[in-house]
Amino acid sequence: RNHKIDLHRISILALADQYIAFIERAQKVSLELAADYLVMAAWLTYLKSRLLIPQAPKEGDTEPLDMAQRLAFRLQRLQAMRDAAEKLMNGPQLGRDVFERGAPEPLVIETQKEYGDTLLDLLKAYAERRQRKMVHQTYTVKKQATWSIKEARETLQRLLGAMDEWGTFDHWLEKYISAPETRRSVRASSFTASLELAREGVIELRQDEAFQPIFLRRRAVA
Amino acid sequence: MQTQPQPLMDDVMDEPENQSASITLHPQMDRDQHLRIIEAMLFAATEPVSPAKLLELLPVGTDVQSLLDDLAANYQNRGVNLVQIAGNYMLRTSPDVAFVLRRETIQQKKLTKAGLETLSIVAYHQPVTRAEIEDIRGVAISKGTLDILLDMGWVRMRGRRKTPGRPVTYGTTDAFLRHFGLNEITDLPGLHELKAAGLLEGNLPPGFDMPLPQMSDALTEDEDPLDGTEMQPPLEMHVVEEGGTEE
Amino acid sequence: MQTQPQPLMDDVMDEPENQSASITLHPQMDRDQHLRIIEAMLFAATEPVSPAKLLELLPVGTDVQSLLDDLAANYQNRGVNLVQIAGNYMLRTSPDVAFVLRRETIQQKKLTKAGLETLSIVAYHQPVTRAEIEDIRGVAISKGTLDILLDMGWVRMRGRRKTPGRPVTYGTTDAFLRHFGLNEITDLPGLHELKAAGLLEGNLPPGFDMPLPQMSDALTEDEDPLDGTEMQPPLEMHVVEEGGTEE
Repeated sequence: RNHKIDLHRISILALADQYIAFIERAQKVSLELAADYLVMAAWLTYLKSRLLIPQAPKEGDTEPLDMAQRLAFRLQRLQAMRDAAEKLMNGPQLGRDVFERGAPEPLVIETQKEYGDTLLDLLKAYAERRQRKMVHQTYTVKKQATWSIKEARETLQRLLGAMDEWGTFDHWLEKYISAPETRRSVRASSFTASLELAREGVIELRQDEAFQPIFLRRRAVA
Repeated sequence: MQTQPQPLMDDVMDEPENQSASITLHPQMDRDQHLRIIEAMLFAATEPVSPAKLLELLPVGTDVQSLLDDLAANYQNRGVNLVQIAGNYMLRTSPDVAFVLRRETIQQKKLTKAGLETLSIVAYHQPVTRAEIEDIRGVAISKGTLDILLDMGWVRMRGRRKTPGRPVTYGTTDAFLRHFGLNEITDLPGLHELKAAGLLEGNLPPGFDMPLPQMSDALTEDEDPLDGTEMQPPLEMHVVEEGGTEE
Repeated sequence: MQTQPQPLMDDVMDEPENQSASITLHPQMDRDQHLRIIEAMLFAATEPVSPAKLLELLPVGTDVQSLLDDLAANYQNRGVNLVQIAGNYMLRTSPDVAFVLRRETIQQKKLTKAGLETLSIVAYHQPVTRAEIEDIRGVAISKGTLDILLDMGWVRMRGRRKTPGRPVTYGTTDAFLRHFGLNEITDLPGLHELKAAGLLEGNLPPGFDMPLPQMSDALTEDEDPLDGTEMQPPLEMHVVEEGGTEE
């Protein structure tokens, strides 16, 4: 293809022979060269055929000579790309000729936590917790400190056998009022229970004067 | 949430007590300090750094470009140079000392002659379709040839040509530019000469004005965006490349 | 196939035609070129480089140390410095511009209810032991709750209570005061102020005590100093907090 070829003087027969012979040899020689050669030979054959076969004027948009130019152009264009590839590859390449920083220092992302809690949040949490805890505590204490009326009534009934003589609540319930935290409850509940028992006629109550001690004893069975 | 860079250089600052999140409070940081900041950033970076990114580290309104120009001049005759890649900046060793540092890479050995031709055709003719690559090469290219280039990250699918069959168009990537040390595709060796010689044209009549290859992400007028089906075997028919041309 | 390294620096070399693989053939390479080589090598190295390694790249007999000294001086006031680590050399970001490598992000957080309660109890009752906090809260606190407060720097270990088991006593820190805008811990509102603010109900059970918070760095009479073993897992048994109290 480096030779200038006068298409008019090419023997189509010779070309075809060469072409076929070349294909036969092609397996043995550089196949890449073969590819190029075949492309070119095919073009030449095509061009020759265009010359030999009369053309209807103005029909085709490409004259054979124009086609020849195109062939030359194509070959030149491909060669340009091959040269360009070589130039590119021979130029400095990253990782071969030039190098980036071998030990780049990574960006450190520091996540800073910012707490949005306000003083009010803090105080609310404290007050709520303390209050909840106190309610909880008070309830527990009451449960231990309270004597129910039922409890008082049962206790008084259990003590009836010993209540022959008049005695004050504190006297009869001495062992229940020793604990200061339950004393008030014991007195209050046993007083209420005693009223019930008196109404039922089980015990008798006596108070000499207002705000004086109240005495109680078992009612004598008539 | 990204916040403003925190000043952490009390020894440099005049008023550490009043320091705030914003660097703009320290106009007295002089040009040298700005140069040191962008130098440090460029040294530490693993990727090319954009001027905008550098500006984030500097007081508002700093002329980053003039700093970069200064730094580039400073490094011009050094073992390390400041280069521009796809508009971003990075430091890399100078080609002057390549003969000392030169290392063979596996990548070099992977590209066949067909691969090399295809790569240069994609680079110089982009956006280009597979059929156009084959037209320029004069032979079909195997599926594998383009796949290797795509895998290497040097070639990407750009879009689809607005022609019957809507063939995929190919172009080069930023990684390609980075590998060959090009800022933009017009920096390709010999590109202007090839264009002047009309060798970047298709089957066009000589003298027809042909745009330079372009690699901007913007599609050209005759390209459509990719439609997401590209990863499936394309509908184009692929002629298996003649074994002999791949070596 | 990769060929021999090609000369890519014709402008630098005097005799590119005759260059060979051996550097010793280029005695005319001047000091600047040597500096360029070690600069590039140090830049591209993944680890600190020994002077012996650098010498391999240079003509036999080159005074590597003097080159390194020159390079170090060159980089002294720059954004990157040449530093020596265990006899080897590397380029590293200058500490005063190291902030360029840091990005701070702020994550808005709130303490859990358990955390807030614990913090408030520490604030009002300090010095207070873990067992006392649990007693005041009425529920156990998880290990993590106190740890978070310690980590945040709002709570500190003050000392050890002079009681059996010598439990650690906790108190608040200056950072705590700063965050909550308190000048001193005694600025915390007292019982009447909390009532006035409607945070505590009017009729509190008898026996509701609210200590006047005190915080001095001096240990109280019933505290001993910390003994340095506090960072080990404490011997106190930690009851897992009731699920419902953490929300």
